[in-house]
Amino acid sequence: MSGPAQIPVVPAPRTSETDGPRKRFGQRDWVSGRTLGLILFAGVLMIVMSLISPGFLSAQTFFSQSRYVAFYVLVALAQAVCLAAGDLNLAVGAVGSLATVALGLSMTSLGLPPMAAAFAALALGPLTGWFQGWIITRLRIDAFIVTLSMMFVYLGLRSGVSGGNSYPMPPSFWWLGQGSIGGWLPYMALLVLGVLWIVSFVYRRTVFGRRLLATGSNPEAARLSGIDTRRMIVAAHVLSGTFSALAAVLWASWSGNAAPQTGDDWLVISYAVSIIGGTGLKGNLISPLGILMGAIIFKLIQHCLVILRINDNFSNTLLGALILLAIVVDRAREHLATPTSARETRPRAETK
Amino acid sequence: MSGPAQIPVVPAPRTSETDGPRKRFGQRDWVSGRTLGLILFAGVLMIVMSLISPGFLSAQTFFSQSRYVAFYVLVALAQAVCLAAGDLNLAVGAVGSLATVALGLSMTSLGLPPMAAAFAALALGPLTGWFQGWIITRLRIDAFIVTLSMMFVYLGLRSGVSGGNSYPMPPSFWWLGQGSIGGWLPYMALLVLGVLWIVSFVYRRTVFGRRLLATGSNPEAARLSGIDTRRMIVAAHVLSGTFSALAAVLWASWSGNAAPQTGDDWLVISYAVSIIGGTGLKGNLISPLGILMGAIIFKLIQHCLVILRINDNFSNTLLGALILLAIVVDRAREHLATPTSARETRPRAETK
Amino acid sequence: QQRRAAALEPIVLYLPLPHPYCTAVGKGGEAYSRDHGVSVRVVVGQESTQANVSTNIESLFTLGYGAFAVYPVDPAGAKGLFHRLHAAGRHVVAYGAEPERGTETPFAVATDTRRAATAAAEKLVRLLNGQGRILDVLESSTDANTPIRRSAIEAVVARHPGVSIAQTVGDVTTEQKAREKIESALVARGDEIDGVICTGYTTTVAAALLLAEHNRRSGAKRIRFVGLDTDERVLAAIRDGWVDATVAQNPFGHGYLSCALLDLLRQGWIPRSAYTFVDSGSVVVTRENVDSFQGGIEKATAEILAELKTKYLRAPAGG
Amino acid sequence: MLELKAISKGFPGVRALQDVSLTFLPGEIHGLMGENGAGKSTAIKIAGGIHVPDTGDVVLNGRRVVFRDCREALAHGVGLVSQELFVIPDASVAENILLERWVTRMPGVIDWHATRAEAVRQMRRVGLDVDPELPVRNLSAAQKQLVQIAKALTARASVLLLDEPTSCLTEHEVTKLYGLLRELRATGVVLVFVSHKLEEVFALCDRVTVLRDGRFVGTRETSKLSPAELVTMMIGRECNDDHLGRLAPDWSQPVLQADHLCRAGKVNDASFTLHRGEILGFYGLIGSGRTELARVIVGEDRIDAGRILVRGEAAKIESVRDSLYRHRIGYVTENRKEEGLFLHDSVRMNLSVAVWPRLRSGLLRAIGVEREEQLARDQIASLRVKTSSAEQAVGTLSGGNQQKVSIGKWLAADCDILIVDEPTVGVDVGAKQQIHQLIWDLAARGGKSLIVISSDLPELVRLANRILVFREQRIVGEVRDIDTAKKTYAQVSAEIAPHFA
Ligand SMILES: Nc1ncnc2c1ncn2[C@@H]1O[C@H](COP(=O)(O)OP(=O)(O)OP(=O)(O)O)[C@@H](O)[C@H]1O
Ligand SMILES: Nc1ncnc2c1ncn2[C@@H]1O[C@H](COP(=O)(O)OP(=O)(O)OP(=O)(O)O)[C@@H](O)[C@H]1O
Ligand SMILES: [Mg+2]
Ligand SMILES: [Mg+2]
Repeated sequence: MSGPAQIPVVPAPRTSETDGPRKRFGQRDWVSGRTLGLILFAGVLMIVMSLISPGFLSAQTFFSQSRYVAFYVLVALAQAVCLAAGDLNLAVGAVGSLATVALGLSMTSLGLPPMAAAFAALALGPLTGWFQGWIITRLRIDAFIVTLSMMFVYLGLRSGVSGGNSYPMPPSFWWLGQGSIGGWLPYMALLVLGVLWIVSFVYRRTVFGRRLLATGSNPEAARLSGIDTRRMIVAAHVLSGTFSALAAVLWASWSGNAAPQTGDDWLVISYAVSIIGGTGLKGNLISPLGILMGAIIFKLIQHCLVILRINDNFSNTLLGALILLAIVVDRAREHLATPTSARETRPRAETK
Repeated sequence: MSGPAQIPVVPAPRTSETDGPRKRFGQRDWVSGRTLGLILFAGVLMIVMSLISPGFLSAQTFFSQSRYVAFYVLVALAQAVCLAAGDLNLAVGAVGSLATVALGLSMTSLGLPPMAAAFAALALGPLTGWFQGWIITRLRIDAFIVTLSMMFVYLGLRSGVSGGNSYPMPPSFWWLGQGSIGGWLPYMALLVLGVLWIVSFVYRRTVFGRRLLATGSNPEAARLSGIDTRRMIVAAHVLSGTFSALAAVLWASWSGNAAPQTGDDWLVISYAVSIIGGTGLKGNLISPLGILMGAIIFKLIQHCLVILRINDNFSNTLLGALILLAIVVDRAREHLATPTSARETRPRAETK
Repeated sequence: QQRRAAALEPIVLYLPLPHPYCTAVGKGGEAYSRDHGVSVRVVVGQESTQANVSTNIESLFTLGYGAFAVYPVDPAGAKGLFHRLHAAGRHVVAYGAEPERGTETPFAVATDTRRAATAAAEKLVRLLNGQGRILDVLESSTDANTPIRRSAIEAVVARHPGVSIAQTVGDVTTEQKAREKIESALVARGDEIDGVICTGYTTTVAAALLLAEHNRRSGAKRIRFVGLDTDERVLAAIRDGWVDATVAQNPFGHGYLSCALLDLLRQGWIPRSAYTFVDSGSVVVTRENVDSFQGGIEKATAEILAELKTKYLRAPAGG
Repeated sequence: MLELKAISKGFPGVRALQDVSLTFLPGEIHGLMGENGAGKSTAIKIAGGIHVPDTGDVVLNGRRVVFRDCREALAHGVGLVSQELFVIPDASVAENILLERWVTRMPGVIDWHATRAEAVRQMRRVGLDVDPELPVRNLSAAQKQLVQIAKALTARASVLLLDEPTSCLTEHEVTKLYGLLRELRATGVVLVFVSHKLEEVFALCDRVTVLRDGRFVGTRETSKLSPAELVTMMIGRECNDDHLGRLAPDWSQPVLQADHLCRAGKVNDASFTLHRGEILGFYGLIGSGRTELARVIVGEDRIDAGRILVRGEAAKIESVRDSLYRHRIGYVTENRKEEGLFLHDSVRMNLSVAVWPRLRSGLLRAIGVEREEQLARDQIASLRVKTSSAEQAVGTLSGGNQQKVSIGKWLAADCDILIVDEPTVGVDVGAKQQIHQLIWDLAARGGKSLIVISSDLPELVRLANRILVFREQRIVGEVRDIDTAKKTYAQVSAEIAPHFA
């Protein structure tokens, strides 16, 4: 059999199937078909809103909303890195609140200078992550149980230590969360864009990132390919913790004080955003651009709820419905882009 | 080559593996080794507490605490049935609060007689479950996303409909949650024991139950064997919804009013209890007795946190630590009960 | 531009979440807009976290609204938000809770947390005739008001040698959790506990129902109770005499007064001082006044309203 | 009678079947052959209702039927033993066999004792002798396969489709299976039998149909057909079963020595030496502990006693990571789906995973994309992997091509010592030759040392210098200086036989 005969000519539909693997270990196509769907959805939302409220397309709006997007991205990343390694982290919010308390404490009680305190708080993230990872991998206890219990542990600590009081941040520390370039481009947004770029580079181009994904894809095979899967799990949790802590620090600087209740609603955000963003729950799949779009959509939806004058009590209903819609639209697009024959194969993949 | 030589001698480790199937698909031993560990743990806790507080071993205590246990069992079941089918349900609490509002509404606004209203509320559970299941299986969207969005949808509805106000239950309806036999054995406890028995029968002896478990264990194989896995997923969610609604009704009758915020903390409870109770997160495993023990342990832990006057702000820390401890103890017991050789094979199995 | 101006109400009254207290506040706002023909947009948030408050206010802010009445879910956390609104020349008034010192708002219309807690504690001590042990039920462990309430109660107890705190339970945010903790405490050492004090809404409801159930039981020792807020179920229990008392706040006033203040501010009236705390008043409700206390509160509201222009604000330079 | 009429089926990037018409008669065993990716499984899956054809009809006993899923197929009496092992890992052997055929006392309520008894009966038929209460998870591949067959038999189907049922069975089970199928043939069941082993097809089948690249090549009476002809039909050219030649191991250079290795319940006092440029065969029956020994060597399982020497000095191997990066020992697992491949990921990723560190360049130490794709292209070409592109998800490759990829991963990693477990399970004749050639070249030209684990004795005889014979977790014998020129297959098997007496 001659070489060329082996490889059949490949018609268009292939792309739809192959961007499965591309998304995971791809490097070229920044924008996979999946993300395109999200970009479209976001675009539509924006247009609709700029029509509803004239003030929407303003530097003003961008400044205020982009910070939330940046913030959501970080929270989502804290979850996504774990999901991508085939694991999960229910303590994202709890770690955040712990870091917040640590920040406040080290600034007010210990009297550290803002930046020093910030780094102290940041250090707490990886630490908690490492601890969780250690329990999960060494004691071989399911990540779900471990992170759930640790969530309680952290929450208890933050309440116990802070006694419910929140710590005011000195104005000298506000610039980080409230400052901006030209009054419309927040430092926060820049910072997070940088983080996103690094993340995408790590997962696409570095051995470390690839190994994280391989571990998420099939731990068995990964281990038998010479990857230290345990270390990868720990690494994922360390990263997760870092992102949580970073989000906490930014939020404190932004809101002007370190409130122990910070992080109480992060868990849901982290899942909602990273899933809208197309991060696979089964692991081995992470799309930084997707997460960015997910955060934008999530924020737009909320903004939308305020603009539309429906009975506010029902707003959650709309939020849920719109999230679902985002996914359905997305799936529908994928579905239509895929020839019938490939559809049957999808459930096979799902059940793996 | 001669016959007998062909078949490998089943190596020793197997035996330790065999209590696996008994637990999952077995019919005989109602108390699996796993559950024994939990019973021991619970026993120790009880003894400790009866030593700390003399009043502990009283009909009084039993009456008040057993109702919570019964209640936890229902909430946990709502999660466990989904987990056992390889799925999950993040809306357990939301469904509960929706049912509560429905109950209150149909009693006060529609002026239905208590029992009629109760059944109306109960009917809502399977309905929501069926709807979720339908979306998951027909639109092929991940259960996580669907139930997450639906959670928001329900929460919005309950707030929208109730406006946050709760509905008082007429005393004629209190007996269900507050009544008891001989002042110490609550009807609720009896009811739930009945439910547990039925559940265990269904999963051990009926075709339906086995299909649910098979679906959870390996959907692909189940489908190839001619099981309608989609219907099984839907069924699991219907059951789940039913349990949520039942829990909601009981709670309303017990607390004497239907408060919309009922269910806000069910999700965590449902997971904590069913996992302590040894329900596998990967599906295919449900142990009613385990869930009962899980509920008892969960309640005992909380009760003893109040009894030992530790600073309440730290109570969560202890709760988390104790949950983790319960699991560790359990694993340790399993671990010791298993000869080294079998251990390696466990991770092999886990990663399936 | 016209469309936009037309679309926006001059005043936004922001309620953190659907909740009886918030509903009452909202009624106050609507009442004000009815009485004075100033349209008020009442916005309800999704959950009572500072993050959620900030998100929604930010959105409203970008839409160009000019005057906000905000419940500072986290008294310290409101700082950044208020600063932002203030810096952009929008008017903002806090209601429901007193924001931390240095928060940029001219007014806070709220119950004086410390005073209310003290009143409640004093009432309970009187109910116990200065003799007995108290179960102190606190609410959210992340609410800056909780420590204030705690210390107020402890201060009162310290003043009465006959009274002591048997136990403090807290860190509860849902009715169920509250019920569980209180029930555990009563079951474990019911005989030791003579009185229960609750300084939160959900805890009060839970405790009232639980104690009604307990005190109704024949032969059971009556446990005294003082709570906070006037949920229907609590009032019913008081009316039937199963529980003793609760401290009524003035949610209606919170809504009505903060809207009134905002209205004056946007008409150009100038605050007399950089920051003023407007005590919306609180009344101890017992079986005697359970059906009449509302009048008292409305009177208080009316009084405050009457002296807004004289006591709190100065007329605009021009007018 | 089952007919597939003008069936076409396409997958993204592949025309798996093109206008294929097949007729399977009752009372005959019909062989279905073809190279990897020829479309055998696809054809079977369409008949079994797992896939829906793009065009064409399935005709059962003269009536056109449309199976929307395999439940409908089962309902029509079409049973299927799939190439992949589909079992309920947590269910007991008994329940797996009688899934959906539980013996019920009253409707919907299972009578476990009756069920168990029935299961045991079926197990005897196929010669599966394990505790029926055992969770299937703990069975070896072969045992799982027997469970699947037993299960298919309980269906009492009028059409039975077997997709490579023998791929991981040894002679004993295979002969037992022959008996069963012949019984069924007598009862007029339509039997379709997919296999890559010529001898099986000639021993069992009445007629054989050959597919190539998704097209129908022909149907012949096996009695009127020679193996050579059949192979020619399959690969379009005759395949000369040439001798690979003579290996010249350097007996003075031991590269890997096992010194009384023990692993409770898996490996029992195993000692052997592997030399530079040698191919050492591990032969044994299923469950004889060969894989376990391999896993111990590469550090996947802990050592209870004994030691391992690599190139003379004692080596402490605690994980595959150590063995790969420190001692340059590679291990191709026997269980490609669960332990070998990242099924959802691209062929490229699967081929490069073990060599990522070597692909790094630049000051950011980033993985060179071009180099990675080059590597993928080279491996795909040299292994002749049939894939639409380097980006196709491995899970969608045909069984044999998946096997090639899982070997390719380790070829790319070029280790000095390579342990290959069941390298040619489910691999077609042509590909088998290629793989043999690859393995042989590694030893002969590359001077690498290999251990080949196989249940296929001819394969070992063809490749190995020496064969170690395993039985019940022990090394029970050794066959020396095998040289296909001198020692024939017959002689070797004669030498081995006594060890199993
Ligand atoms: N689910 C799928 N998605 C995409 N392509 C597929 C899928 N299943 C099979 N194919 C492709 O269809 C072709 C035929 O596959 P098939 O499994 O029928 O081959 P086969 O004859 O069974 O080979 P083998 O002997 O290796 O099992 C192959 O090129 C394969 O890559
Ligand atoms: N995951 C597992 N859990 C428990 N026992 C197992 C597992 N895998 C294999 N075994 C058992 O361990 C013993 C050795 O299996 P192993 O696969 O090493 O034998 P083998 O000689 O490699 O046979 P094969 O031809 O199947 O490779 C067998 O009895 C097998 O059933
Ligand atoms: Mg095949
Ligand atoms: Mg093997």
